[in-house]
Amino acid sequence: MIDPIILFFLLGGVAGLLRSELRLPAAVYEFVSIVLLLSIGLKGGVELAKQPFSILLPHMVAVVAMGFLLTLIAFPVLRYLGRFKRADAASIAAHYGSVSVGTFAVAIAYLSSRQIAFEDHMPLLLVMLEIPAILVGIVLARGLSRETHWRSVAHEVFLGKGIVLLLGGLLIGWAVGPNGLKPIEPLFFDLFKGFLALFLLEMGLITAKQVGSLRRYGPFLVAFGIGMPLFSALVGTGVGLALGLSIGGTTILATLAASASYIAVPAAMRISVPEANPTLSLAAALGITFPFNVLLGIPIYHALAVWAHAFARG
Amino acid sequence: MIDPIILFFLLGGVAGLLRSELRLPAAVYEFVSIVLLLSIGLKGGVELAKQPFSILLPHMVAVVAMGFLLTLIAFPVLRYLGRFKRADAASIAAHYGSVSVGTFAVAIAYLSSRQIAFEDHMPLLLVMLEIPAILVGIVLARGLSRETHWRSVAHEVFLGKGIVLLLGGLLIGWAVGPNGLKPIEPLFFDLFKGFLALFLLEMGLITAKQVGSLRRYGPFLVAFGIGMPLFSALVGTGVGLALGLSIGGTTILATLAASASYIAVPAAMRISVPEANPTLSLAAALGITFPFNVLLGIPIYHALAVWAHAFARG
Amino acid sequence: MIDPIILFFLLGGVAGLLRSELRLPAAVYEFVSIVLLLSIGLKGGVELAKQPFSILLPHMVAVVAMGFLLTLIAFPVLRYLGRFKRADAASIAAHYGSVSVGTFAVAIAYLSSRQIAFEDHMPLLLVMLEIPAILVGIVLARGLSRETHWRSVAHEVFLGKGIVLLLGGLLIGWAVGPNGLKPIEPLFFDLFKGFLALFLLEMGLITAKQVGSLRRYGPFLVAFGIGMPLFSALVGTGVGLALGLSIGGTTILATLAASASYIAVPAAMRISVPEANPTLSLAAALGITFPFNVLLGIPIYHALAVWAHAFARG
Amino acid sequence: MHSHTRTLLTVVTEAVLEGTLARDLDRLNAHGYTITDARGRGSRGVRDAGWEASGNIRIEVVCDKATADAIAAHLQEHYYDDYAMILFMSDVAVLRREKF
Amino acid sequence: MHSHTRTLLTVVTEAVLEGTLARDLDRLNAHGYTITDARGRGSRGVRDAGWEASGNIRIEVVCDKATADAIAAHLQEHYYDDYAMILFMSDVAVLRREKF
Amino acid sequence: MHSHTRTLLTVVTEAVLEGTLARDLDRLNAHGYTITDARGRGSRGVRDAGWEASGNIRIEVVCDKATADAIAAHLQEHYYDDYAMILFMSDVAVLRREKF
Ligand SMILES: Nc1ncnc2c1ncn2[C@@H]1O[C@H](COP(=O)(O)O)[C@@H](O)[C@H]1O
Ligand SMILES: Nc1ncnc2c1ncn2[C@@H]1O[C@H](COP(=O)(O)O)[C@@H](O)[C@H]1O
Ligand SMILES: Nc1ncnc2c1ncn2[C@@H]1O[C@H](COP(=O)(O)O)[C@@H](O)[C@H]1O
Ligand code: NA
Ligand code: NA
Ligand code: NA
Repeated sequence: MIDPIILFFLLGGVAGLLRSELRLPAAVYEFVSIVLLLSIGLKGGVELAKQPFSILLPHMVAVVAMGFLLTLIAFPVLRYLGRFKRADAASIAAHYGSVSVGTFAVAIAYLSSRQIAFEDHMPLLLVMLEIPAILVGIVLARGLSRETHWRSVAHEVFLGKGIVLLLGGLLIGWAVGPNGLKPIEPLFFDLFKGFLALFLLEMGLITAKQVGSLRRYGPFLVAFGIGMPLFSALVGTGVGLALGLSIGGTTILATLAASASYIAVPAAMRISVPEANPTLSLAAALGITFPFNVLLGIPIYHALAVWAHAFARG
Repeated sequence: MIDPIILFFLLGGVAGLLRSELRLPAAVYEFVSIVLLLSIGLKGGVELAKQPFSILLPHMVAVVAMGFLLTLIAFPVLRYLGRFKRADAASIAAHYGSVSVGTFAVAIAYLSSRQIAFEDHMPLLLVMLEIPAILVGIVLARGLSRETHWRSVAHEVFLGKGIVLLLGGLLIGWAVGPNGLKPIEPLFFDLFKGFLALFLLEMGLITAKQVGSLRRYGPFLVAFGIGMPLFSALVGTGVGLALGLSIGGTTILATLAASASYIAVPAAMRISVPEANPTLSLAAALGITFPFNVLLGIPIYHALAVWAHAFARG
Repeated sequence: MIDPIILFFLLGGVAGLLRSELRLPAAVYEFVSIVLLLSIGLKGGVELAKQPFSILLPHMVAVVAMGFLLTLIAFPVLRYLGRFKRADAASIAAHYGSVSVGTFAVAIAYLSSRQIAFEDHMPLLLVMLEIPAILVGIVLARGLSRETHWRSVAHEVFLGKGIVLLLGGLLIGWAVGPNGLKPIEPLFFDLFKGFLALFLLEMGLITAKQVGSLRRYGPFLVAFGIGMPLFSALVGTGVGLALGLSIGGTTILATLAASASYIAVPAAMRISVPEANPTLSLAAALGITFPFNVLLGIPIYHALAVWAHAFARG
Repeated sequence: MHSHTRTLLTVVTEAVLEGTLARDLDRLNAHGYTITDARGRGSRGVRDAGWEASGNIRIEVVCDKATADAIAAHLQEHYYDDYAMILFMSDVAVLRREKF
Repeated sequence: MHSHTRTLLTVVTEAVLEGTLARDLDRLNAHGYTITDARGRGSRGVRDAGWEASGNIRIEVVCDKATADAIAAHLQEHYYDDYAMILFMSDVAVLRREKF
Repeated sequence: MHSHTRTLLTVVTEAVLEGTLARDLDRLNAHGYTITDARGRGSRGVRDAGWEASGNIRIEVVCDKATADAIAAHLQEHYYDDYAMILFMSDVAVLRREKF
């Protein structure tokens, strides 16, 4: 059975392609994404308390390493196969080395509507994976030059809306525990999927607008927008297995690896690598990879996780 | 017992008349109406699946015919009795031949708080009834001239926010069925009446602003704004009986007939019949007919339906 | 156990101090505060019906008198001890003689999460206490001069957003009773704490911005911003005892007395006493008193109420 | 095309004044005005529109020079001292002078 | 700095026209435009942006005089009678003339 | 009324630059600025403010000619190549010159 939230995404996409006048006011988009970010953080934080830090640490380290790795792999592909300018290749690579919270939310919804369990510290890994790619991307574009204002890069990266809300939610959830959250559950938990539906409606509208750019930048970007997530999902699955994650956890880690950022990274790159053309990375991340992951990728990564676990167990 | 949502409407109206500084930001108004439109569509779609198309089709045809008819009746009344200019008469007629989603929502709330059942494909009829009046209105204003850009009219009409969300909701509800909607119920179903209350609060504020225009355009508009819905409700009741609708369904069909559009039609008329004065139709639809229907009309149409059913049964 | 909503306030405060780019769009802030104001009103209204007016009246009178008194006490302190200009002293005094709805909401949340009962007409007292301080403040700044446009002052005060929504909610709740409110409970009651969390997140961000002004205006303002609420809470506790309120009710009355307005009064003062510097009063009310009350004050006032009741009884 | 010269008066001030200024403009014979929400920085610090009390509005009035001067004088007299406010004027060409 | 003179055309009109006008501007060779949401009062009464039907937009186009005149003439012919609309022009200095 | 001539510099650019430009303006001795949210079209395509990455802002600075030139030069040097941005200037009359 198809998830209704996916249909909201398609509704937005179709409306956008038909040039409907439908659009969510920017304030509504922000409201919905603020609530989603907090929800994800809170949900993760509640469970964080149950896990000893000694288990979390290796996971965090592994995920950061994966973020570095994926960015470093994507860069030469874009630079030499795709013949992009250095700044553009670095910026697109950073988008794909980082993560998309929207895709993460869809993966969570996918698993929970199928009653598949997953590790509860996934939101923490989401946060960890968001940042390294940005740093790598800047270094790839700039070299380790003195001129980079690392202080302001750090400010941009760590104090962006997304990280503050995710981390804030994590900490609050961790501090008050499941009972403490009870009174705010109706807004942050019960409405989660409804808000996700609205969010995806808007994402469909935004995605539809990328089609024009895609046509201009041609087939390589399309191929990269599908090939890169498939490759990253393999890496993510491998890391998941190595860390001993459950099938659900492995699916989510593969999804995280496969997803491409369209909030934190674009903002950071715009400030730190302004000579990169933002249209390229958004066309790929939003126009190709986001819909691919949401419509096809997540089920594929799930199948992959099932298969890999069966294989690993023998 | 009076419905609280009606009191929200009155609160808005009183605050508006007293020139309170209270107002909902435009983004909030849009948010609330997007959720309401989707809710209505989803709720209708879920039940649509249960009905064979062979039953739906005659209802849809009958309702479209009713939309044409009501517009064609309203026009000469406005043109010759009301002495309005041709464009104005055509535009106002189109408003009254179409429907108001807000009024529909209040009727639904009215019936469900009284546990009166109604046919579940009503939202489909709502969508069907929204459009024909617009086409008739344009033809009445213009004649069947070559100059009318029917392509852009069609675009305006079928891809307007209201239709896209209602139809989109219908399709999604139809595709996923009641179980599929469970996870998004808290936002779209549980909050429905609350959002309707906020919506009516704003409608009260908007209605209050129409009073000035009404004073200017005088008693004919007021009389029309009450007489026309009463007449249309009779037609709607008749059609409901003829289609074999339940008491609840008849009440809603009468309400639909009686209601006057203030979203889809004004936007379409503004583009397609710009020489029509929008103040006239909004003053009538919002300043008179909306409050009349919400406060008095719906109970009257309900009584009418009860009486007509008793009468019909013998 | 710490309340999660308090942590949202701290999250906002920390994000603000670190100059995070996080901010709630103005429309979202308005949406959240509209829902909160209506919720408080509705909740109070439901219970109002149960109380005979003969009991309410003395409470209302006492609270209005307290509002006058607190403003009149604050003024000379600010004028002669703080050496503020007359207009500034009058304006700040008015802020402290009035109330903060946000603080009230936190106090309610505090008590209900501890299952401490309180009188249900507290929202009515909140409304009563909002207004007198404004009038006193204007007279203190102006004298009883002919030039004051009392008509427009009254308009500003009684038709401001806050009063209209609180009073409107009270009346609607009172008119329809608890059963009538059932259908709108999910929005207005179930989501109350969630919305309060978002509201406090934004309040934290706003509070953080006051720090600069505070540094400029120095230690007297800081001392006043803590000393005045402590003193007012004593007065409030006394009035609560005298009126025979429960421990919960006394706590809330003390909190009301201790809280300083940052919505209704600033707007009214800006129009009626424009020569007062709004930065001063906002820095004190938002930068000091709001966080003080929310973080420390409410527990203190609760302890005070417990102690006073024990003392009074024995 | 035949055009006429009028004065464009632009005022940036606190959002709280919107109602009052709308009434003032009416009384001072402005035939119309246009308002947009704004934020900014000036001698009274940053006004960032984060919430009610800290928003600015930007008002434009197209009118003849005399009206613009009268409005400017009125604003300067009544609001300049107590409110965050700036105003500036420039000449603009309009098509239908009777509208302004 | 070397600067060039261009014309700034400002139009305030009903929000419902946004799509139509964007297409018109394209066809009339405007190299770009900027839109902000607005509210206001004019000969057609108060337009307060409270909801869909009552919002204004404020459009700015920087272009050469001929283009500005053409746009103004077009707007005047097609929309002035039926829509709430004002327009005015002024000279502005721009740095890179090829952009406009 | 006694008035003085100053320069009004208007910049339309990507919303993501707001913080950076605010700091730049401060450093370049602008006494103030006013910002409104905007959308538009230009050489870098449509920017429709539908979400974070696609919004524009419209910044106005009233200042003396030298400051305006300095700001324009700074913007042209640092941002013109990499960001969607236009700027234009005009003369305006202000009342209290010390504010600008
Ligand atoms: N030099 C300036 N250029 C453009 N806008 C300004 C300037 N100075 C002040 N403003 C605007 O006018 C508002 C009030 O200014 P002020 O009274 O100087 O605080 C500020 O919040 C800005 O939005
Ligand atoms: N004299 C004016 N100065 C500034 N804006 C105006 C003026 N007249 C009209 N407007 C704006 O243009 C819109 C349409 O004007 P009108 O067609 O006269 O109703 C109004 O809603 C105002 O926003
Ligand atoms: N000719 C123009 N007139 C008015 N605004 C323009 C013009 N060209 C560009 N803009 C605005 O400036 C932004 C950036 O322009 P550009 O760098 O040309 O893409 C656009 O998104 C428009 O909002
Ligand atoms: Na990734
Ligand atoms: Na109708
Ligand atoms: Na107080």
